[in-house]
Amino acid sequence: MLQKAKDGLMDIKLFRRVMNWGKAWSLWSVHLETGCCGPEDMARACARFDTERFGTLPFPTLRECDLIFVTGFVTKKMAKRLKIVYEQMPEPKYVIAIGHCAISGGLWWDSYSVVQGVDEIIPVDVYVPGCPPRPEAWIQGIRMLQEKIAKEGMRKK
Amino acid sequence: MVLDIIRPFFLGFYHAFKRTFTVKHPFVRLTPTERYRGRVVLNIDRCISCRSCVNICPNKALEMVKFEKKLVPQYDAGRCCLCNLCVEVCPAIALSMSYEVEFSEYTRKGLIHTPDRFSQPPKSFLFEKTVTVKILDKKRGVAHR
Amino acid sequence: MSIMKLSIGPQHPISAHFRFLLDVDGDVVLKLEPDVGYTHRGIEKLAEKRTYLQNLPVIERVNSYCDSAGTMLGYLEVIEELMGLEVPERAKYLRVIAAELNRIASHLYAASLFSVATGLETMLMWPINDRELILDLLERLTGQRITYTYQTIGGVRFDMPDGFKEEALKRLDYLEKRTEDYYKMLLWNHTFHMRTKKVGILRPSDAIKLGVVGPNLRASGVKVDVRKDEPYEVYDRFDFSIPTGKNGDSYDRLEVRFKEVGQSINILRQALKDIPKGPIKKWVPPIVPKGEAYTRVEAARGEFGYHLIGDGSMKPYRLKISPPSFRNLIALPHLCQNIPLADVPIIYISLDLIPMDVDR
Amino acid sequence: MIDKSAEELIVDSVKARFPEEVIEAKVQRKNRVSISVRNNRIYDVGLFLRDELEFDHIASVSGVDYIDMNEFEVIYYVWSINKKVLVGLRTKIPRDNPVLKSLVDVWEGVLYHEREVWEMFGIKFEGHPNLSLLLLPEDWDGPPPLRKDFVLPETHQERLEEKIKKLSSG
Repeated sequence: MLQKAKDGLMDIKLFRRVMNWGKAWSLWSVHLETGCCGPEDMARACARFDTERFGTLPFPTLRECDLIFVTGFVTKKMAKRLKIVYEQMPEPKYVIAIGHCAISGGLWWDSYSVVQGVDEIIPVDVYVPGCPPRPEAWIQGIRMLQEKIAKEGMRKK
Repeated sequence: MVLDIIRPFFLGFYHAFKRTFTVKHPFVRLTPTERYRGRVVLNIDRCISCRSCVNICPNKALEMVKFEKKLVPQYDAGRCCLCNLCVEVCPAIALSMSYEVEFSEYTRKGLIHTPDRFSQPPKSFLFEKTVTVKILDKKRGVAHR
Repeated sequence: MSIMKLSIGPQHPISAHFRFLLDVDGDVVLKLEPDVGYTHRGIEKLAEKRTYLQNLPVIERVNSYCDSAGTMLGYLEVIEELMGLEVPERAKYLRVIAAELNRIASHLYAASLFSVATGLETMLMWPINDRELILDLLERLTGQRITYTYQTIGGVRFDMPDGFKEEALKRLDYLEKRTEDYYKMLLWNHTFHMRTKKVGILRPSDAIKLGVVGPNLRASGVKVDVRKDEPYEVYDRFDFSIPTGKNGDSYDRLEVRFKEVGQSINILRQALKDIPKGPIKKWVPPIVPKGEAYTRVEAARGEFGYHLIGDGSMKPYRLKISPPSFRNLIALPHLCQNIPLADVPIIYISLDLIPMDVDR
Repeated sequence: MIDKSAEELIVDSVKARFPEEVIEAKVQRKNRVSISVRNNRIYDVGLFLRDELEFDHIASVSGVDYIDMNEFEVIYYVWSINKKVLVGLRTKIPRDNPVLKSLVDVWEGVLYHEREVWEMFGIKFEGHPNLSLLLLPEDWDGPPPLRKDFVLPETHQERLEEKIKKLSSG
């Protein structure tokens, strides 16, 4: 019954648009640094590039977050933890892969310990290349994710 | 002791009246410096298919593919660490670093730059305003102009 | 009395990549066991498979957390010692300039992490902002913000750009004045004193016994600095002092870092003043002769040791990296015995451990 | 008599104290001394270095795999804060049975260094309190990775072919 009512509401295009707008502008990110793009994570969150303008607030409690920045390479040891963190996050959840190590393994392409691309573990929404990507590129990644969210479910009918 | 507790509050309050340091990025951007290392750009006409860039790349980001009856490198932006080694080693000066740092994609496949895309010049941002750090004063703070 | 096992990490507010296994009795930590390896890439193995030149970006990322230039310097030193190579004068100065700028950036980053662990949000923003000014300079010099690949075997890659010197001096002046604000805001702050003084006291005898290096060792009052003991590059030409702490507590460890920023500014002024003209790079053969060498350099977090065995080919036979954070790691379980649980983050952050560096 | 440098004095005193055990002791360059000893007496030489020659600050423990000679080499690099000399205390052990007495009692700082050498080379340190995996994943079941006969996976080649296949198909 409740589900039916919810689906009915979601059929209204305006309602969906408002939902998407809400999702897109409150992307709180988990504080989980997997690799070495960490300093740039700090730089983009602080005053100069201030990604809080786009609603991306780094937040320590993962149960209240929607977004993971996979910053850099993911080792096999970290991969399990990353998966646990991803599963614990509530829906909707998004992943941005930062840096060439997260995208493809990059410099560690023959390493015995690094996962070759984070998309083998969790689905990735936006790929941001660079080593580490400049804060400008982070901002572009966030903007692209927002555009993607805004289109979500809009072409259904 | 009391002074030590109160002073930070005053200092923080005082800083509220300084200039903002934030670059309002999508509308205003930092001026790229002369050695700004963005994605690598290929000049197909200059390339002599010598493979030296492929051999030196520590990431295997480049590989030779056939394009218009010529072997030229194909660029995987998802692998490149922008280390500049290929640009340095190129004997024909066919490769160069551009100022384009924003080349994110929704798919992994989109990051593979085939030779025709690899050789495109970087997107220009001439119509955006560029700024640098101009004001550097302890009293007025740091600001971009 | 019941002992509870507590596991913190790797997703936790202080810093990721680390996991602590704590034995807790009520609020008192009895024992701490660090669980590292979340960022292990196997750099030492990969280095054996790549040529010396291809290794440059790899080695740099041992500690790409704000200290690439200092890390790279040791690798180049060890190769050049094995080759018997003398680098051009100007290149030496440029290397020192990059390394010292990087040291400032790294210490400012450490300060901002420290203040976020103590709950002072303002001091999170200020050092990061001022670090941006230094990163701007480094970007002008090298083209990248974090990972430079600037120094290369036999010299450096780029010469100093026009107007760099004036801009650098201007920014260093600003930074020096700005340090006053840091003292007022953080180091003379009574609340901060209560949180950090007499927390995690590392006695000098223990520090030496455990093999702690860098600012952590100097904060305990031991005057050890590779730049003075075994001057590499051109450090013997500069006039600077080694700041030391008195008590060896968390507060001293931060204060020593701030004083080192002052010394780095000092070195940079001298280096920018008497940088000679000349070539910046020397042609070198790609083959390193047979032999063995061990060099030490002082990076921002402490002493880097590089042990290289060459077998006369283009690839190293064995490259052992002994990074500072790996050597400082042992101080963490040593200090976290019978202390309140709330002091664990302070002690962890005051040691300025970087997991990249521990794991390689 | 000519004045001897600090490095030469160290070499002489070690040679005088352990004439049998020390295979070779030499000055490599300024501030560097290399002492190679027989593997069964490394503990005693270590104690002597610490107590009488003031080598107190452990720098690094390095392992080398000489697969051609079928032996491992373990090198303890120790710095002396007072004398400003780095000594490389080295010993060779057979590759088939890599066991060495741990020097944790001598220099407490080698605790993690030895653990790392153990997991990277499979050299067992007798008397070490906790030989467990430090850096490798906890479910690691391959051979010790830094041995020369450990071959790195050539993952790139397969992925490259996959990539080309994907590109050509659409």
